[in-house]
Amino acid sequence: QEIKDITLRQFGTGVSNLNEVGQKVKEDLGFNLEMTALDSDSVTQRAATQPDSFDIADIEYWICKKVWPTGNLQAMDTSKIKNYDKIVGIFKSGKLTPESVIAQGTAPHSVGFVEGPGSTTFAKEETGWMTLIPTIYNADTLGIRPDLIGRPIESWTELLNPEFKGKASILDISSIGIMDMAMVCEAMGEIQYADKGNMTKEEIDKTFAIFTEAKKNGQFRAFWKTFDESVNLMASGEVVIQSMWSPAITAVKSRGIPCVYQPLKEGYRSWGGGIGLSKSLTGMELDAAYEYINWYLSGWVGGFLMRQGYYSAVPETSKEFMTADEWGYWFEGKPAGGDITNPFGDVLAKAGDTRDGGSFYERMGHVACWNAVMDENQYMVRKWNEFIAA
Amino acid sequence: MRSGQDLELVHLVKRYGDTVAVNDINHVFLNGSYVCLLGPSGCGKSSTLRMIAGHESVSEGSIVLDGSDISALPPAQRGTAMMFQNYALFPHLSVRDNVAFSLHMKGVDKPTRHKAANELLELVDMSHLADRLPAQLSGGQQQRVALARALVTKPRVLLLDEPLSALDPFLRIRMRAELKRLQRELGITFIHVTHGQDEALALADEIVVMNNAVIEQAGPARDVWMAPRTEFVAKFMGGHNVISLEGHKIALRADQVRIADTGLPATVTAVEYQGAHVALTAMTPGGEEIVALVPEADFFAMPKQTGEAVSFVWDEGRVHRLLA
Amino acid sequence: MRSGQDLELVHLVKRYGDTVAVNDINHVFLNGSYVCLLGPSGCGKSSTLRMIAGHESVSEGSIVLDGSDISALPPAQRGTAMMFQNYALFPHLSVRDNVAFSLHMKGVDKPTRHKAANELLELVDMSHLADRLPAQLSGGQQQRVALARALVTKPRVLLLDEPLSALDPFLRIRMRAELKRLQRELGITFIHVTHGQDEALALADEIVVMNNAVIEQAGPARDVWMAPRTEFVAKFMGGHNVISLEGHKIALRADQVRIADTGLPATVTAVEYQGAHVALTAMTPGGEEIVALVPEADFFAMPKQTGEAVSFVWDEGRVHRLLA
Amino acid sequence: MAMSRHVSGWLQAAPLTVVLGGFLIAPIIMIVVVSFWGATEYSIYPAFQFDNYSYLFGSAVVWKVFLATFKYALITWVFTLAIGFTVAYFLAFHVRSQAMQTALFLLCTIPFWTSNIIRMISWIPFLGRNGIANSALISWGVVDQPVEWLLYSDFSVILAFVHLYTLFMVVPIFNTMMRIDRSLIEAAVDNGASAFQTLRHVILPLTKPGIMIGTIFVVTLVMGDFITVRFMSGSQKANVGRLISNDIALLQYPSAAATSVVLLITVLMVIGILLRFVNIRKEL
Amino acid sequence: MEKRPLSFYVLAVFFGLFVLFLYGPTLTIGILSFQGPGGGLTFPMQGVSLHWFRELFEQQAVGDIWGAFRRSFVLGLMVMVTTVVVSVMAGLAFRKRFKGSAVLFYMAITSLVIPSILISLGVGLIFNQLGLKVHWATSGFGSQLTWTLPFGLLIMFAVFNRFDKSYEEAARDQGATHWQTIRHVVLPIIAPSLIGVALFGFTLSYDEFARTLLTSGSYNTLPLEVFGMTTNVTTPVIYALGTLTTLFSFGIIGAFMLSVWIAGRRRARLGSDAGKGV
Ligand SMILES: Nc1ncnc2c1ncn2[C@@H]1O[C@H](COP(=O)(O)OP(=O)(O)OP(=O)(O)O)[C@@H](O)[C@H]1O
Ligand SMILES: Nc1ncnc2c1ncn2[C@@H]1O[C@H](COP(=O)(O)OP(=O)(O)OP(=O)(O)O)[C@@H](O)[C@H]1O
Ligand SMILES: [Mg+2]
Ligand SMILES: [Mg+2]
Repeated sequence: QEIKDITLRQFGTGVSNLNEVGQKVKEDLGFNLEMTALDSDSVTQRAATQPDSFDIADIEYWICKKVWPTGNLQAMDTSKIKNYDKIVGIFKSGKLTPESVIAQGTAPHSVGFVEGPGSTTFAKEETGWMTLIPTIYNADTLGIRPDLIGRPIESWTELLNPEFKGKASILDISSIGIMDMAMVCEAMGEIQYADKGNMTKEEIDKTFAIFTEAKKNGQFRAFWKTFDESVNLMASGEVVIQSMWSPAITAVKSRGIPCVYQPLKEGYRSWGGGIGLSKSLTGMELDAAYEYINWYLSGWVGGFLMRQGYYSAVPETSKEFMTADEWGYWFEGKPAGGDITNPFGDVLAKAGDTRDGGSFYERMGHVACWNAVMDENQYMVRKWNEFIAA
Repeated sequence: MRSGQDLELVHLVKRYGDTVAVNDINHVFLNGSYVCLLGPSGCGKSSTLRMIAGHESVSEGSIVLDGSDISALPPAQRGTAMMFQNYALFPHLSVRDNVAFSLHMKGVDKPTRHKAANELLELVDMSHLADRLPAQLSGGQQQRVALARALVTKPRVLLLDEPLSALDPFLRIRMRAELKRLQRELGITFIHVTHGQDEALALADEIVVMNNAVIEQAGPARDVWMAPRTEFVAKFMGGHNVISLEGHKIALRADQVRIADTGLPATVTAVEYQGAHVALTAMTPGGEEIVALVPEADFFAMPKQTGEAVSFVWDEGRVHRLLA
Repeated sequence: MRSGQDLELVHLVKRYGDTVAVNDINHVFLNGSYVCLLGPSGCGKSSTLRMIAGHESVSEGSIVLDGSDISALPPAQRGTAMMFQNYALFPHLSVRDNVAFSLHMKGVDKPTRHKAANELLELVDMSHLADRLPAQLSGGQQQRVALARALVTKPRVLLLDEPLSALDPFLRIRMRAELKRLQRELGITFIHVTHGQDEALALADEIVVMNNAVIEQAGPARDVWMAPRTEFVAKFMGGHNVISLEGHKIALRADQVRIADTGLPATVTAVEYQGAHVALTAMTPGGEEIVALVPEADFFAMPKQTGEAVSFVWDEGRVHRLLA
Repeated sequence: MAMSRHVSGWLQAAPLTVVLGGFLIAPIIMIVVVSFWGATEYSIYPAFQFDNYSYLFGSAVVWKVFLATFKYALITWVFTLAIGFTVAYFLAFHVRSQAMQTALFLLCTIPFWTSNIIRMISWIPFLGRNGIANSALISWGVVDQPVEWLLYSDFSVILAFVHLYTLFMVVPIFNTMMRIDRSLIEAAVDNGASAFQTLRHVILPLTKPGIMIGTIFVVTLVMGDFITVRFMSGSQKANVGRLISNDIALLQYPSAAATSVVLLITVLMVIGILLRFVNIRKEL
Repeated sequence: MEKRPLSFYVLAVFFGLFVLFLYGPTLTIGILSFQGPGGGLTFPMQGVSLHWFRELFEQQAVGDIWGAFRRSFVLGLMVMVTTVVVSVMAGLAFRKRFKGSAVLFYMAITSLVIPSILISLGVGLIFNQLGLKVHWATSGFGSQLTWTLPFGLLIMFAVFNRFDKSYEEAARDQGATHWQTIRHVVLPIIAPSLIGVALFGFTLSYDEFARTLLTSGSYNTLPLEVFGMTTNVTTPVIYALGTLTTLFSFGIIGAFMLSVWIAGRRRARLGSDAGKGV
């Protein structure tokens, strides 16, 4: 069997599961990478229930917390990962800089390692066996339409401000949405959480009570489930303030519609994704998969993703695949020297623009919590369903 | 006898696109008479009837009843009622409700209209089945209900489009007697479309023979049968031979043709037993077909076989010269 | 004359659940004869025919053809062929392919089977339309094709279930002559189901009158008509009066009843003109109905009205005593 | 003979039986079984517990959602029936030539060939706050503020349902109407019935079977829907289908199964009642 | 031409509005799919171009439209053929009133009315528990059949309700075996309806979403892909796809009508004097 005959099947959300990557893999590595893009619920579902339908899972860390115990994925030997050392600290120790405080929620490092191959429980610190190789991550906040709001927005509380009645939105993905809710409730001073990433039943009830009330009062125009729905809601003016993902902001802006990814005083809600290997991968396919991972971390993909507003797990290598101006704008928070375009050629920023929230360290340094799967997740899910149905 | 209350067709024309279904016909239907419209398929009988009923618009001409032109009125206001070939009973309504339908439409209250319906059901002898649905009735019973329903509006003229054709021969004969009786009792005009000449003869005070969208002959049943005007009528009414004699077409009743030792020679081509008679078909040397209706006793006294030579005679007075 | 090749029904019974459609009938159909099965609706004619054809299983008894019991054989192996009431021509096949169908099923190659089909189409005079589809034919033409198709299997017995009922009266008379001619030419047995007595009389060598699932009377057409055995047969064959005379039911032909000055008194209840005759219906004081078929010339010489009193006479020799 | 009829019947029905057995009956059994199982975050485990049901019947929200499901079904039914009947009536009784009838009928069925989802989402640019409808209303001066309830509301949900499913009403009603003997209408007219009376006393009663069949389609489609409600309400409204699909999305299969069982029973009961009024096999 | 009553005009207007209502969204999509390159999913139009159609034929950022189309097409054909064969067989079976036919009939009705997502869920669960892989050509295929077969069966009921049994008797009389009767008589006569069943089966499959949702496995069918696109694609490409699929459907109907028309003409050429007597 030759390497060019190998086909690896990868699935994930539309965020990173891009056909360009597959093409580039074919060019650089010679084998085939088939991409299937799904929404995040389907991603979880497939990872947990259909281990034979994929070779590589491109999933988020909180999903990993759910999926890993099923044993559908195999741990990866870090010694085979060339750029392992250059991976940012968030994914290893949990700290961006040695002095950082570890944020609440399912922080990537807490589900990033296991004791060894075959282990189904997570290790507390680096072990040399990784569950997911980090690929992409970001710090999320609220997106707003400054033109339609016309005043500064500083706090998560604004999401429930009656001023925006019928013009607000949050996302309908429970594990992420609950964190946004928690940010809002905490900012409003209504609830003090011991750990937003691991709420008690009472905390969950209280949180939903506040949001259900708001929903019944018509605060929300719609809930969105995927990236692009949020773009459409914002671009069409149906919504002026909502939880949003960074590239969604740029997508709105690229249509010439003003949109700001508003840094808030309470900090960011962050998320991270990585790729995991199916249990069933062996032999040449497994080797090819490692090769793919090493290639992934070697910079091209990083650059590709960073030029859309995400962060790469190994920023250093990505830098080589970006112009100085791009690096300055996206990573260092500097004003753009010229037009900043995404890999598809759309102009995302004009000369002089700076990135909302500033540099990598300013943004990732203000993470208040990570998307999470909590102990009371099942309870939370039920409540979430009831909230949606209310 | 003409009266002011007759139904009159004046230069009546019906066109469907390019087809002329009824071509400029004029006729007076005497009040209280039983008229049969007779003719082959497609000659325009139904079209005529449906124009009178108001279910088909009049292309040209007018329909006058009781001195006033009714051709623009809606069906229910013409003083006519129609009985449909398949009876068109409402399948979801009981017999009584079918009969009471028009009163219901007029807003008559239930007891009153049921009473009226019962009376008519009595007339057609169907009271005992008043609560059945049409599907639970035999053909003859359905016909009576249809009749009762048509009569409940107290029409001046009852129009019947092949009312007997859905029945079996036995029932057909019984029902035609009933139709006749009813018409006599009610004294209203019946216009009955059929393509059976026996039916027309048995029922009609007046027969109107149609062909190719026009009236070929109209008159009392006996006149039409005894003196067909055209070859078509003679052949269509049946019982007639049409042969050429001295350069003219003549009609000769089959029952007037006798077998004799001398006379018109012919060769027997078919022998059909008909009960009281035997129909003997033979070919003349001129290639014309002659049918002789021989009383069966006479025939079997001297039977003939196919192929045998016979001679026919008839009384000269029986020969009837045809127009065309 | 009985021959070894006759078709025989032996204690034949047909049940559908609780209904007995055919109740223990026995009959011999003579080889080469034209037999009409006559009877009112629902009397079991079709069931009998379909059992012979093999389209309905036999509940009890057997069907013997040519000395061997065929009642368990599939339809095609019985030596019978059926012509269906609606002809059942295959709508997707041309006339020729319809006729050639059975040969096709046998695997006969195309030229051969087309040749055979053409011969039969010649016989029924349909060669010129051999390439048409059935939908493009008139009723009479369809019937001929159906006949050709049934005959292509060279059956010993041809079974016809109301073959003429779908035709209009005009055509019906023409087609029945053709059926008769064909049967004569082919010399095979025809068993023809009908409920028209005129059809049966005209066609049949032998008439089998059925009623209530049994055979009421069977015999040559003339015998049945001249000497009905039962009241039912007398009434069903038509043209007969059934009256009580000296405690017995008798049958009396309507054309034998004459009007006279003395005789059986009666009151005219209906007058039906029938062309050559007038049917005069009258009620006797005993409440019995008598129909007199009076030649029209005689009648109109001395017309009678409904309600008038008349007296009837007849030759004693014409009275025929009935069994039941 | 009788035996072979059954046997050949069975043989011919076997493929259908196999498919329905494998992909209808077995799944239903599976759902019933799983509805008693337990679930963890990511997996389900065999058990025999009533938790799923007790939660289902214990939750006020679930009751409300069932109610909402009925509400959608009922309102959609009323509209599809009114529109479907009128359209079918027009086609069957007012269009004269058969060619025209067929042409117009086909015209109605053609949109059915575009993906449901695409047809559904294409309402969004039409109904949105700045959509065509609002722009038009504002420019005509009917309103001066965009009408909010056009989109992401019960209105838009029902609009989409009506849009998607009216055809399921038109087809069977049209079919039954076409089989009404025309002479019945003439007989009614002859008996003095006005057009409306004919409609009310003759056509309507005779169209009942078609209405029932259409009702069965519409009601089951609406009750089983989960995607229209989600799209057209911007996830703001819920019906039972969404409850199930949310559970499925979150891997809560036993809970989804329990809801499914209840939904299935509900639907079958409704259909059972409707079937009492119509013999489907005869009416086709 | 006769004068129409007022109600005709009222109803005609109603019908017109209904057609507009039916077509409105399709037309909206149609128009929006011709947006200029800078256009979005909503009005106003930003120029007019074929850009998004061209885009459709190029590699998308995510997903695989043409692969999905191919799969849907193949699946549609599979479902179509199976539906025709199975429903014809079942239709034949149901004419015999065999034992258990009532049960099977109610199963088919259940299959028709069961909410689609339950099939999806149940089949998914079974495959899962049996450790089988879900795939559009196995589980997806079977799930779609539960939707197309009842329809096919109902159509077959309608067909056989009107089918004259004497055709078969005539064939038997002519010596055709059971199979020959079906092959040479029954099937050709019901063939036009079978085309209907086939078309129906294909469309229902081609459009099926809910039953395939959890049963199609790694590879999306077209509706799933479209569903994915509604959440992943923010450009009028999705409208271009909609427009294209509509045109594709038109094409199929058109081809069907054309073939019927040609067949009709071929018959008409043979001439007819039906009804003219002998
Ligand atoms: N609605 C119609 N449209 C077009 N042509 C018609 C229509 N109705 C009747 N015709 C044509 O008008 C002519 C007369 O038809 P009509 O029904 O009056 O004949 P008919 O004498 O009643 O025949 P039948 O004995 O067969 O009922 C025929 O040529 C027929 O084809
Ligand atoms: N398939 C069947 N199932 C049940 N009963 C039947 C069936 N076919 C006929 N019958 C019954 O058997 C009896 C005889 O029917 P058959 O068809 O032989 O009568 P028929 O003499 O041909 O009548 P018609 O002149 O109306 O055709 C009738 O009572 C009929 O209802
Ligand atoms: Mg007519
Ligand atoms: Mg019969």
